[in-house]
Amino acid sequence: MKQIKLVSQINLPEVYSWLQHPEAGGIDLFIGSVRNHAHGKTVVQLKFEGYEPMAIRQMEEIAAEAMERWPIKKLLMVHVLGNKKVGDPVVVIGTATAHRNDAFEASRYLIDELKNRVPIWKKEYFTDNTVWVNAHP
Amino acid sequence: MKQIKLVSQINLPEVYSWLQHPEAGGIDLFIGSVRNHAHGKTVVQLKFEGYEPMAIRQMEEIAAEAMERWPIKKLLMVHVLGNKKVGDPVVVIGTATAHRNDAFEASRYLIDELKNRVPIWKKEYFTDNTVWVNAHP
Amino acid sequence: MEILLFGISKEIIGEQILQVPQEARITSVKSLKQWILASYPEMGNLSSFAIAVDQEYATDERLLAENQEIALLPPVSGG
Amino acid sequence: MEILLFGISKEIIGEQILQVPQEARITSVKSLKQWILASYPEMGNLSSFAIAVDQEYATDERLLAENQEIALLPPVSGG
Repeated sequence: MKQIKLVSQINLPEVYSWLQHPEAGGIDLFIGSVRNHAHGKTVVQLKFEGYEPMAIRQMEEIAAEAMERWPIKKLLMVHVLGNKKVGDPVVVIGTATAHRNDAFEASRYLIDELKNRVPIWKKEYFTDNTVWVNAHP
Repeated sequence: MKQIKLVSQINLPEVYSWLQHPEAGGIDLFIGSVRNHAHGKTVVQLKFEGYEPMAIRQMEEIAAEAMERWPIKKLLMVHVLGNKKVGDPVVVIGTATAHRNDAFEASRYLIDELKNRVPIWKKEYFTDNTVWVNAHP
Repeated sequence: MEILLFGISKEIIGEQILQVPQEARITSVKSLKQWILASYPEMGNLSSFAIAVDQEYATDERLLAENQEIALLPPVSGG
Repeated sequence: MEILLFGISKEIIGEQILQVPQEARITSVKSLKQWILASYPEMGNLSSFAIAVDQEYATDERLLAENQEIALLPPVSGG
């Protein structure tokens, strides 16, 4: 079973309760947030923009790849869109598997591929200006 | 910073909020629970017993090893003791790091070593009898 | 031909949607990329950009036709 | 000499704490393990067991003395 969505806010207790499965001995949750500085400057706010239908399709594809490689009971990928404060959770990846190593490996694959392929863009607001992350070499 | 403890019940929102750190871009949480069957039989209840002071010492040692190997901003290891129902979280490992791969690797090390070395014993109550897990070959 | 824009490409091009004139005679992803770089040289400062056709990443060889949903994707930075 | 018991070893030995008589002349972890196996043969059915001295795992060569906290640890199964 999988749950893939774009939301304005991440609800962790809901995430954990959805991931529970009677045959899963381990749940791995990866929660990404944004650090308070980048390039030596202070980030004051953030905005995530997505190409929503394609982002969902890419997340579905990545999830399908993971479910082919690892015996996953439950898989969750949730990303936020919109304005966020530093420290807010912006992405959560969750996998429930019978054996814990599968959960670690699958979650790592899911977050790595999400960062590589899912069309979502982060804009960082520094005290002096704004920057679209990754845009420049 | 690290938090290591034995508790009667795991509180996940508290765990997550303790793990937040302004310089951490990623938090990996591993949550272990007990499956509803083992050896083809149905587990109805569980009990965890610990050699408490030594369990804490072992967890502290494992945590110190991990903090030497990976740049960890926050590290948490919490294990329950006492009676539990199938599906209840029984152990939670959490790491907050600047870079996500460190969090995945450190969490995996922590749970693997906890399962190897920390003096805690699980008793499974089946419908027909009880078994101390791992006791027999 | 209309191209959906996201992130920094909206700022560089100054539009939400890029209208590519028929005279540009775009037939493939490759020719679209070349036209974009010629028309908006600042796009060349990006580390890279991709084209999506019907919500999937498209290779340079992909031919473009009517009724496709085409998007210009600057380097992603989710997560 | 008193040995703290945990898990299945409490059930096999039938006590919370195992009293080892002075006559057993236990001087090392190795001799303690041998005495336990001789006195409670069912302990030999365990896949293994460890001895902790002062809350640390002890090797077979470790010498035992007065005032140490000694514990018998069946195979752990936390997590």
